[in-house]
Amino acid sequence: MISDITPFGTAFFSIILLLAAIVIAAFLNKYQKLLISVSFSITALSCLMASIAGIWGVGAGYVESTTISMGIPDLPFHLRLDPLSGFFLVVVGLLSFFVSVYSLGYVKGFIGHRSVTHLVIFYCLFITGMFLVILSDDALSFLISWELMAASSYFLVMFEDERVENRRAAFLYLVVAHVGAIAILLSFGILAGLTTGFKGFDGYTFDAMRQAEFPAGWATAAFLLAFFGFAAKAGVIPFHVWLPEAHPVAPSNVSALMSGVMLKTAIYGIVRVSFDLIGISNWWWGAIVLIFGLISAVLGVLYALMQHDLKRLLAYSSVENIGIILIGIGLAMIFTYFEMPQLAALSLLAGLYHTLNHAMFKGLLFMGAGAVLYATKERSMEEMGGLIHKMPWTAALFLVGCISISALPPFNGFVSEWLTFQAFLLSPSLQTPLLNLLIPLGAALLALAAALSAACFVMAFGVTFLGRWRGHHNSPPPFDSPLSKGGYRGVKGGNGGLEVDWYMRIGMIMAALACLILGILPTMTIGWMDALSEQLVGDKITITAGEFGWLWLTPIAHERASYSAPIVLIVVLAVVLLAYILLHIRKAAVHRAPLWDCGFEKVTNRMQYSAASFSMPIRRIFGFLFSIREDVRAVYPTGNPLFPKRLRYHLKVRDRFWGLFYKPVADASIWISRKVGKLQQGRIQMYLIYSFITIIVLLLFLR
Amino acid sequence: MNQIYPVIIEILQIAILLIAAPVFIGWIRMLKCWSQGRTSAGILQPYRDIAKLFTKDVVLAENASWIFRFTPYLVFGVTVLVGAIVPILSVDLPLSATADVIVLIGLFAIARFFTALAGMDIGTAFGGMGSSREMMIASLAEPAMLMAIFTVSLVSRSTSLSQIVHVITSKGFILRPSIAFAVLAFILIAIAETGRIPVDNPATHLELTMIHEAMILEYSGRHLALMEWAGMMKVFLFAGLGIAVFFPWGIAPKDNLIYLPAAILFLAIKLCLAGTGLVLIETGLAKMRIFRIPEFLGSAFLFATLGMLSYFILE
Amino acid sequence: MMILILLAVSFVAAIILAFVGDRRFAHEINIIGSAVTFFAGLGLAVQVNMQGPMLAGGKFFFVDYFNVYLAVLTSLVSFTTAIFSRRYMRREREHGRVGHWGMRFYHAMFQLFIFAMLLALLTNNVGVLWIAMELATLSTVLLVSLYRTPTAIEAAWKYFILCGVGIALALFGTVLLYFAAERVLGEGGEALLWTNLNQVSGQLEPTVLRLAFVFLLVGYGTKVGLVPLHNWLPDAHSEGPTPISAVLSGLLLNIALYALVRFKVLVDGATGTHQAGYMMMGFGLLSILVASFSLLRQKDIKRIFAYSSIEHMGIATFAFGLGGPIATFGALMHMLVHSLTKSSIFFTVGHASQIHGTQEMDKIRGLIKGNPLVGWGLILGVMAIVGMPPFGVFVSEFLILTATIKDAPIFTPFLLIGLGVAFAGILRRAQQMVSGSVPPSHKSLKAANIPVILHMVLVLILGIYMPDFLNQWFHKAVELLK
Amino acid sequence: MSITLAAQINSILAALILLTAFGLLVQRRIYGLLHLFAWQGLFLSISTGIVGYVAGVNHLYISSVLTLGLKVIVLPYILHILIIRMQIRKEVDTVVNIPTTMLIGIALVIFSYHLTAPIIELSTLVTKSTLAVALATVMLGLLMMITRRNAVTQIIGFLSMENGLFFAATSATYGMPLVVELGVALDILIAAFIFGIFFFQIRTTFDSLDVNSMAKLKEEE
Repeated sequence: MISDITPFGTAFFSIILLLAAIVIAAFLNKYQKLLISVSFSITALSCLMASIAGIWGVGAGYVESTTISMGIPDLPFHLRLDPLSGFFLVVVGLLSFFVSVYSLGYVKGFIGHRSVTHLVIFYCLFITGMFLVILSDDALSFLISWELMAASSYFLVMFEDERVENRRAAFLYLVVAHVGAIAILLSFGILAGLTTGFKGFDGYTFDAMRQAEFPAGWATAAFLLAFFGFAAKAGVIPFHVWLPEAHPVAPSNVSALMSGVMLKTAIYGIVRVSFDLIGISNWWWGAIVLIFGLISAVLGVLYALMQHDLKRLLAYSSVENIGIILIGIGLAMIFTYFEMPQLAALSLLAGLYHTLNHAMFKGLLFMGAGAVLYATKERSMEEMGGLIHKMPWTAALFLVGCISISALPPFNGFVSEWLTFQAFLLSPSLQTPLLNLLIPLGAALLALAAALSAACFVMAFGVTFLGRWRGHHNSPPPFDSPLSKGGYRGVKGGNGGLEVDWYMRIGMIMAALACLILGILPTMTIGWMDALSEQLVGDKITITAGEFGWLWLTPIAHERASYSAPIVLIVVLAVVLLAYILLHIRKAAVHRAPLWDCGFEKVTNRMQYSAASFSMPIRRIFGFLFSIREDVRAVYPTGNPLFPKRLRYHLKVRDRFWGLFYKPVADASIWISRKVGKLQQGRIQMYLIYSFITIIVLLLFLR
Repeated sequence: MNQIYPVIIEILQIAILLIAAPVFIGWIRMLKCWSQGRTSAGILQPYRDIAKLFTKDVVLAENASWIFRFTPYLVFGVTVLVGAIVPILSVDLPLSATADVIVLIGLFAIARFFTALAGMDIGTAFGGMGSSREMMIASLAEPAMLMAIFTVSLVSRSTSLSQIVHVITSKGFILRPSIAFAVLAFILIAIAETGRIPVDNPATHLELTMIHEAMILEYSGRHLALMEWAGMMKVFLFAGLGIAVFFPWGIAPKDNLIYLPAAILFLAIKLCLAGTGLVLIETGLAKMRIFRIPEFLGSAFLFATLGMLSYFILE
Repeated sequence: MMILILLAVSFVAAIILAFVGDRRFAHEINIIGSAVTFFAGLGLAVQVNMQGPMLAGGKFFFVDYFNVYLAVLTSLVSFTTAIFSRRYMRREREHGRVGHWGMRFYHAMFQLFIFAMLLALLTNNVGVLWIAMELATLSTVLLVSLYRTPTAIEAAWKYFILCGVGIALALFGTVLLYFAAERVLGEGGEALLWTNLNQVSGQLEPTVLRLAFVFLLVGYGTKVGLVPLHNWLPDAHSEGPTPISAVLSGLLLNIALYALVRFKVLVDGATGTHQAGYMMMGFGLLSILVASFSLLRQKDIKRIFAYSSIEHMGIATFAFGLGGPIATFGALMHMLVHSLTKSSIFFTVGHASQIHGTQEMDKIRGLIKGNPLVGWGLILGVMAIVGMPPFGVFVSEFLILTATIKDAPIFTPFLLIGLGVAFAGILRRAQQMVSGSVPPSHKSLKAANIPVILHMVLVLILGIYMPDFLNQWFHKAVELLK
Repeated sequence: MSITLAAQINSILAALILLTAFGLLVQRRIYGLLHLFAWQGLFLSISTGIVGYVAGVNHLYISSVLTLGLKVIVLPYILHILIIRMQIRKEVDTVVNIPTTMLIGIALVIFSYHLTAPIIELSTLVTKSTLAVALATVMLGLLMMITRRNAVTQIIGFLSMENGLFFAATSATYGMPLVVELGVALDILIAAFIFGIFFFQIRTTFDSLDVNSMAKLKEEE
């Protein structure tokens, strides 16, 4: 009985379960509390199953495919679970699992304000869409699930629809997503057409595309269309504008999913299409991916640094991390083209590993931001501070996220970036001098991005959780604030006073643990992942990676480079412990005293460094990249022109790309439509003249 | 014998690190005093400072959180770990496989990360200022550092330190333009990372010029002691790193104790020279404005890149 | 037999309603009539499914795989529209926008219109097709001006004149066709039968047919709403009562396109060139672009969707012109899903404008909160019409687009621009209307929910699970239209 | 009566029809338009009858009678009544720039001859040469609808187009099948009633039959 349970079956069943959750949700509309607990538990369960299926499938390096008779009879939905899709199933499933647990607590906050039924329904649909995207094995079902994902997340962003920024963001998001989807559709169209020349429908299946050989020109067109289509979804600069709008305004559990995993489906698409369906037939494909990756990485983190809205900051940092992932994949493409399978495997795994990592820590960070929002109703960091006293758990977990995302050992972010660096360092073995000279500069840019993101998250954590409350009203918001009506122990302010409930904490704790484990056991993870590189680039790095055993990660060769996260962790902890004990043998008293601050007096909370001031030096240095408007207005008391009562500092940092790309398009289309409107100018004679001229012209055209 | 030998080396090296770091700083300060015609407090003054701090009570700011208290220990621990990895005396350290150069940068980064957080924890304007500037400098230094490493790894086909040392020593002394450039870059970066003049002035508490000091302004007692000590070790380690990567001759090869005394001697000499060089720079230059630092590190990046290019073009 | 029922019922219903159309139970009669028609249509479908294409009434009627599904579609949509119009027109009447005569006239003409369309579909005679089309126009002209407002009359007048002229030109084309046909098939009725024409299409005189096709294209194209012959369409849709708008863009346009495609096949058969196809592609592309750009700046809720109808007819025309199995398949499916979706959109739109007492989109807000069915119906319908899965429109557009990029890559950019602009334009407006909080002007009403739900469910099913018999029909229709 | 004679008569009638078409194009007075239209119908029905006689196609008699009934008696009568009912000014507002219109008209005639020439080659009928005239009449009717600003005159233009069509049918193919002829006639009758109703509606709402008063529905700038 057990024997005939396959990974595929498990994954499929998890999807069924999700659909069931939707139906149940529809019926439980009346009892909101029950609705939340039931449907989110089901969702969590199914996501867990999906990720198990994925782990199992990848581990077994196993492929199963089937067709279910939906869609057009001649083109039923093909589903397929291979290592690649299995891996992404893990990425999506795992985080969705954490987030669903988290939602059990988070969504309760909406009760009493609005019905959460359609939030729940679209949440489930959203996850279903992502699973289907990963599993689907023909163009039609892929696009259907792709757009299903987009549409449901659109409604999720729209959830609090009375706020205008939600509507604007949702609209922008859907338009960009749809345009991207059309590009993908076209690329599939090319592939299908070249496969069968549209004699029938079977050209649309991925299998047919895998077998087919494509002429270089068409292949390039298909690749570019697909890449830009997916890039629009992944938020690669300059297609990123929707991302910092949509992610912040969505409910935090949703933004966690959107940032954490929805972007990854785009990565999946790029890998699937370029490596699996088309096959790399030009080295500069890789170069394009690499360049876009680098641009996104650096600009993304720079923009992130300029934000003061916590969730916006996280959104921009997603742009950065997508960039880092693309760097790995781009390198992999280049290596593949030059037939260096081992290096290709290394860089591909680096990219995919970062995909997994980013899902974990970005999910964690968004959940943390959600918790803060939940407790304080405040999105602007400038108003926060000192929350580490009020919500110790959240603070600690958020810190874990920050460390991981800033690529600091021994957490997971570091491993993947280290592997990427190794890939860069190995590029000199390429035989093209030009690339040899240029790729290292890419490495430098990556280093820059990494360091900047460390700065960025020092700012994020420091300003949000450390120091003292910066808000204009002198303490964190009173506790009976609307969102947290379920109510916890009615402590006002005090220690742990604002801490969120256990569901949310557990969700975050699990994510944090995932970050740690992925960080200290990279060798095992890579051993597990090698089925991927086997499938895509036909080589694996496990043998060399595990050469020294599980303790040391040694890509390529141990004299090349090695890294042992466990030892780092253990030694540091040991030393810390030792020092601590030694210093506490002799009891030295610890006095609490007011700030010394170089002997300055009357230090108020508003004097602390804020996000704006923290990022000032970097803003100065990289200012040319932004459109910055800052003005200082001094407010003078009447009759005293010399000593200003207070200074108003106003700073506005804007994304250049909006003005560069998007506004022109909008203006142009309005202009055209105004011109076209002249056609319809009311007088019937005119219309008759149109018909008259039309027929004359056609008759002439005939001759 | 061969089993315990590396362990001995390891312990010896950590011991040397802990002991010699203050002496090295003392030496630098002494030279400085002489060069400025002051009478110095003696080479052992750093010991006295640390000892004194250890005996003092701790005064914590009101809303300092656990991060503020945890940071000194972490920084200390990380620095010691780095010390256990950089081959100062001999190449066969059991821990050397734990991390290559990039990981070392990562380790320094995590120390910096927490220091910066500690600076923001107590919620003063200075703390934030220090953290902000520190992170800015770090993020500019990192790319240059990576390019330097890249150049070296081009020569040695590796980023693991003992391997680099091994390769370079075994190849014997060759004049390489790429390495020369890399050295230049490394020196500039080291100055920036360790917060010496002209980037930062460790000796000042002038509000608006301090960077590193601003972050640890509120520390006292054993916390401050640990921070100071770690700082000294950092300087020492950067010197050691530079030596190991660029002038490794004299570092003991695998499996024989005979070389050890010689290695220690060589190390002492090299460190003295390094200290002298540093003092010359510090007395020669004045501290630069904060927004000149990008140019400073930019030139470091330029040197490193030139090194890389010259490897491909000239070698 | 079925065919006779199909036609007779609506005709009889028209006559009855002409007398009792203003009674309370008139709505029910209307519904029952169209219900019977619908079931007759189903019966016909079953029959065709079993026995394949057939002639009836002495070669006067014929059913093949191309027109059978259109016939079923027509009867279905008219049925649902009748259900919708029950609640809708009741309310209109309560608000005194329509009087006794109005109601009688409305009901009679509604049924007559259905009769005309079914006749146009099922007849085997080109001339009768023409007559039926004219009849369809005439029966709806006065419905457009039902409210007697100046704008309504203006719209009706334009509709009347433009379509009249168009149809006249179509007649000239028909004459030419007959002229060519009789030289092959001899004098008399035989020469105007589709079934005969299709057999001998190879021998028809190409020069004449080319000339004929120009007139037919301009003539029937006017009713399809191809740019630049489209100008009557937005006016008629926006000024007439909503049920009429629903059937106009849901059905009438389809029928006209149906005629056009039949002629295209004939002409291609005769000339052996792809000229007719190119003409249709040109018109289709022009319609897509102009329509999508015009709907950007619309303020009237019904006008914007009228323009979207033009756009979608353009897509279908383009696809038919493109030809090839996939594109044609897509086009056939597009006709089906578009009329289902669009009519359901018009249902919701009608209620929306009743709720807020205006057709200005800026004044319509918070539909989802105010009246969930209307709100969700509208936004989901819009999602469907702009081509979001899992609805059927996506599938058809998917097929058409993929076929285009391979067979006519030059046109793809224009197609995309059109689709993209239309997407943004419609969605922006729809979103404003459904979201937000309910304005004070909001009046609650009982919406006719069956038609909306039914249509959306059908579109959804077509999107994710197309029944096999339909698939077979389409494939055979594709064979016919080769 | 011999074929040739019939052909000659027919072509004379064709010429007359063309003439009336031009007349309609330039005539200002509404009654004049009405009479011209009636004449056109008369010529049409006569020619239909003759063709029917010559070709021995009996149902052409029916259609000729129909034409006579509709185009010569009923429609003009209805229009007449309407004009009196809503006391439209005798002098209809001027056609836009008569000379140009006429030039265009002539161009149209040439064009339609040019178009129909190759078709006429194919035809074997005696009446083939008149196809060009038929097409020209249709075009001229359309042109008239474009150039006139009064609802009634537009309708007359429309109907003269229909005349052209009938003429085409008879001349090119000895008439369409009977069922079609009847259906077309029926449609025209319905159309007549409809525009009758329209006139009243327009009249009552815009209190003039000037179609230019109906230009509200347009894209605002």
